[in-house]
Amino acid sequence: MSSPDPLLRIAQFALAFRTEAGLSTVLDGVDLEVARGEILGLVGESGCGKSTLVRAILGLMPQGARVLGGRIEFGGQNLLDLDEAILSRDIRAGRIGFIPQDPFQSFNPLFRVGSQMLEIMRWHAPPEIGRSRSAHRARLLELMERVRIPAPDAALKRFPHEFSGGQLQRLMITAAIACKPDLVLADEPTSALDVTTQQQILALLEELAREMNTAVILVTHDLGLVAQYCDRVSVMYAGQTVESFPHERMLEGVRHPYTRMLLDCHPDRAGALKGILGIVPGIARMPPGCRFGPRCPALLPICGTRRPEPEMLEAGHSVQCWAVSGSVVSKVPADV
Amino acid sequence: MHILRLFARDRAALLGLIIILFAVLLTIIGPFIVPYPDDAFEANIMARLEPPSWEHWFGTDDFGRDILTRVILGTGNALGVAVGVASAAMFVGVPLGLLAGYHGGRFGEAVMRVTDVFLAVPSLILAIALAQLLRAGIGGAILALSLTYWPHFCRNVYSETRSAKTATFVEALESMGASSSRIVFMHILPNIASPIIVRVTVGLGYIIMTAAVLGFLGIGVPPPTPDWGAAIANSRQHLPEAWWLVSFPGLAIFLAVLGFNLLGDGLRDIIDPRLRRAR
Amino acid sequence: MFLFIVRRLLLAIPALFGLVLLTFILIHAVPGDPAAVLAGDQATPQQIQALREHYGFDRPILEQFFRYVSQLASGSLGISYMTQRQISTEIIERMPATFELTLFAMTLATMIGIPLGVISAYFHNRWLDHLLRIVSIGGLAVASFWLAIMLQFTFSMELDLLPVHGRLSQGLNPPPFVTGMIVLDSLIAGRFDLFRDAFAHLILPGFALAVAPLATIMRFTRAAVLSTLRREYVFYERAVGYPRLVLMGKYVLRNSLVTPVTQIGLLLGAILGSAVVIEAIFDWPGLGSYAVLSIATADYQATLAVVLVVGCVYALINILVDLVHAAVDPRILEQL
Amino acid sequence: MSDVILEARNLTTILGGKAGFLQRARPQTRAVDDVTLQLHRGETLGLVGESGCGKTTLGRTLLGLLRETSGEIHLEGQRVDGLAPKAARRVRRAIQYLHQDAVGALDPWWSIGRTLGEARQLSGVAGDEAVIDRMLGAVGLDLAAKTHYPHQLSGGQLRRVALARIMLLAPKIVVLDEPTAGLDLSIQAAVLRLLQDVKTSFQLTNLFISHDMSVVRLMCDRVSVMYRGRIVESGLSQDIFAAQRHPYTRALVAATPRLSTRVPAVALDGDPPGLGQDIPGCAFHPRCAFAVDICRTQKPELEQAETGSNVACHRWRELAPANDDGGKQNGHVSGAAPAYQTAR
Repeated sequence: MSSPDPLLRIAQFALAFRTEAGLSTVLDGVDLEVARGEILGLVGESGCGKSTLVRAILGLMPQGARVLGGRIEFGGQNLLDLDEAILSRDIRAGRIGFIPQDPFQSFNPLFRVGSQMLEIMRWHAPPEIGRSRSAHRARLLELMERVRIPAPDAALKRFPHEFSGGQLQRLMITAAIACKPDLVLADEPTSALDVTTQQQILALLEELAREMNTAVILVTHDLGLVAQYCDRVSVMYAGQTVESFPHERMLEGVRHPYTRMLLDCHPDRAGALKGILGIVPGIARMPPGCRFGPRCPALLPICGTRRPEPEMLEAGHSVQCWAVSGSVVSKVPADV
Repeated sequence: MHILRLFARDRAALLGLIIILFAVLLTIIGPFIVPYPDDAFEANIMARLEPPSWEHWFGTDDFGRDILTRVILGTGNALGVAVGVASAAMFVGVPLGLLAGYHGGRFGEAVMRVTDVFLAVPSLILAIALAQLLRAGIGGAILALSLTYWPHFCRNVYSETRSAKTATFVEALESMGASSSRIVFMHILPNIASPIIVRVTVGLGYIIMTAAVLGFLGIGVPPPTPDWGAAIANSRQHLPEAWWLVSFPGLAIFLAVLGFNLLGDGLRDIIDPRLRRAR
Repeated sequence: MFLFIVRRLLLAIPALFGLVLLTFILIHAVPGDPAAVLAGDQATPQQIQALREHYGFDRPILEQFFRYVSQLASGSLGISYMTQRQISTEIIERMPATFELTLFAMTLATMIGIPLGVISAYFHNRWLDHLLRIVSIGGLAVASFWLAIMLQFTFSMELDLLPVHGRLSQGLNPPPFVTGMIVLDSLIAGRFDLFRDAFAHLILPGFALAVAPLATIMRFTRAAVLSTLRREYVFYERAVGYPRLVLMGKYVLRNSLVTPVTQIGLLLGAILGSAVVIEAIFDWPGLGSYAVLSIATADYQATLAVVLVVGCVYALINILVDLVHAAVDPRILEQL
Repeated sequence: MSDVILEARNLTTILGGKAGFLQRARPQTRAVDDVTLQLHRGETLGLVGESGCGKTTLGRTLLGLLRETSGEIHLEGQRVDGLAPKAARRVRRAIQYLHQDAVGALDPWWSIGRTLGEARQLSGVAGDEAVIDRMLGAVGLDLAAKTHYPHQLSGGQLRRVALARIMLLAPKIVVLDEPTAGLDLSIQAAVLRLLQDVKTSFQLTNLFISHDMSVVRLMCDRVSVMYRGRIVESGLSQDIFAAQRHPYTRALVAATPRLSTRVPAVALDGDPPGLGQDIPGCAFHPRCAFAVDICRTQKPELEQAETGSNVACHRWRELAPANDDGGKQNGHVSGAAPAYQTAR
């Protein structure tokens, strides 16, 4: 893949959930890389497994899920080898921060926001911030100033329901970066917010990430956000990564049929009302080989039998599609 | 039917269903299969206080009557009272709760204030007071229990209706011009029927328990009709010698109430909205 | 907060007034002479006549109602047919005994119910959980008066371990009146012999009364813990690396106790009802046995008095429950 | 003026505020504040704004589910305001409403066939089962769906059933409440296509309520931008997206994620106003970079700018309109050119 030693490298990661119909592979050999200080957009439609993937990095898999294979390398370790206690102590919040989708649901309603954030720092604050509670408190106040929370001292004592959605999400960002992690995972951080608030939050997150050289994985289904805020983009479909590319190539340079059709659905595009025929397959009835096959206009006989290998086109642009790698994609009509 | 398959998986609910069906069976064929049919009323002092034996599986009480017979016949009375009370309470509570819940306003407030009066006192105490005032007898006991429990049903239906009323499909129907009676009886009622059925099932068990208390206090069903509560009451003077006098009626109450509780719990999981998708 | 208490008291008054109206109607709706009904079956003609003048049953119904209400308002609950004493004094004498029994039963139910509920939630769907659920459903199905008799039969009559009835053994006189609860008063007075004896009397009735609330608290606590574990904020607290002990012991437990705590208040009211029968069985000189006595002697005035008094206590308990609920959950405060 | 099918004049709807028996009164809010608006036959008018701006309340007031506090509503030339919900719905049968929560809009205990049958019955329109079958075809559902229950169908299919149901009532105007909120791109495209086809084949007029400017740009002929219950800017879609005059509209357009522009400057600070706080003067002044004294005291009225758009801002003349280069490549997709266009 692209950079020599990436901060995070996920190789052929496969995960299965137990359903009534037995084990079904929810993540089918996923490949993903994030360099230090890079903002990666992980994009895909509902049910494509992007959220499951991000949560798997922190070892937060639902009960009865089973890792079928692959590795999640971070800081020289395979996170899949660590048990919950080690992950919780060494990795979560300390080295990998987390920003949830709906802050109202993710803050504990019965505890003051200050005490919840201090609880995180108590277990994960790096030595240079200090061990004492007052040192942690100072760090929080400094960050709250930075994310423009009015009257931070008073805010620490208030309960979650006393804040607006935008303010709460700023507190979530504060909590996520308080312990100076190397990587922050943001799981659809603004889908519960209004457009103008969303812009404030993402601009703030991008600014802080650049400043602290922290890598960010932004999980979203909004292609516009990815185009505007991310350095690189990785597209997923039905539990498979289909294409990863630098953002410059987003408008013209993408090659995978699904990526192209998805982009065409965006209202900013002229042929927006075509949509994609067929529906996303349910997790119990995954088609063999390339899972986009049944809906893909460039379907080849091989697509239905074997999964395409990831192929590096240019620097940082890899695609997993037989039609593309066999340079057959040019046959895919432009307005597919 | 899909529901039966769900039932089969929940062993506890199945057990509850079996107990209840057995009780219903006893109610129907009881009078014909009882070993000593006339013991329901006459006494025969000769066979007084005999311990359980081959002739009298459960032994005899202080009037020499066969306890097995009286327990079986008691099942019929207990179920009869419970079903009678539940249907009376629902007959009043459900429509009132439904209309008050949907229309709200002054009528809703008035209904709620009236139910507040009945709910101002623990139900058992109210039942006891009412039973005493209404001079007992089968009719008195049923009336007293119905007066005590209709507000519970009414309040349940009221809250279920109010939450169902906020559902989007109700507003959609209103905006399509559907009349309120059509919405209430053809849309809201079916949607709240399942939670109501769960409440009624558990309620039946609770009514049997309360009726037994009234029997125990002597203000329930008048003697000599067989009643579990009364049987336990007059067995007290003969303890500790005649242990069988108190155990079997008590077990009967326990099984009947357990059956309704298990059935109610099982129904709740089956009818749970999350599972309703698998209807 | 104070406004809330006043408002709730104002709300309770119409309900209690309604209760008075209900009892008045019942007395008059019953066929036959109301005076005879009130005086009870064994009453002598003179007493019936005295009652008729006292209540003025020959006067128009509305006037009778106001006399009945004004008499109640002046605190006199009428004269007990049996003891010819003011019912109100008798009730005041007997209240502490009932409180001692019900509070003891509730403490028992809470101390055992909550831990068992947490355990059965923690061992969700394993054998211990199923066992505890059977115990709790069974507990709910046991008729408390039957259990009382069976306990009395085994522990007192057969094994002679515990006293059969009453609050103190013969020959022992109660400690100086402080709370009216012998167990506490004897501790205050330092009389451990009295304490041991009183406590021995309390165990059987207390346990018989505690079984039903114990089973209910177990079910509520289990359901509360399970629903809390499914909440988004518990997921977030795992994602930011709260140590397991802190997560379960401090946060999940605190969130799960909100519903059971409010349920305990309501259960306190409900066991006032079953206390009536338990007191009768154990000759426990409380409001319950007084009510049963008045039933046996058809002394309606006494029964109605008990109903009204319990109604007032129940209303107070409900207000207390709401206050506790507001204290436990900050969001409630705003809606009051 | 062209054929105005629906008009609101100085419409105001106040929510909350009734003090229940011994309950604390909820704060009164002017959810819809003195709104004047015209809906021309055959057009799609976009009502756009962030949450709490009153767009849904306005939609439901026009529909009649909410009774307006003051102001007039004219439907096809007749006054239809001043009525309780039941009466209002009877008089305004020509307006129907498609709920945002399409799944919740169908009674889970009724089969699709019975639900549609009920709609036909309510419409009083003659015609038998065939009417229902034709309608199912019009929304792209096969007839087998009639025997299914809502929980057996996908979100997309349920959305089509909900649309078919209100179309059976033969509406002239359909209020679409956030029809694409929370949808994935591919499903959103299919839904927009469906709404487009149904509008053309049944000659409908649509009121399109949304918070997503890119969808509004794609679907609407005219747009009204709302903030805190008032219309702050309205006009033809091309004019608005080509040149925004009101500071809030600028911020809204700039904040909408685009495929083309890289990280835009943050257009707007602060949070949307909470319910109940009454803001003197122009409600936007606390967050407006151009606010001056008059903005803090006096409510601006809608004035007509030279391009035909209306704007409610004291300083709109002084501020150079912001233009939006990002949208160059987007063609306007509104089907047949609406008749009103000539009446600029």
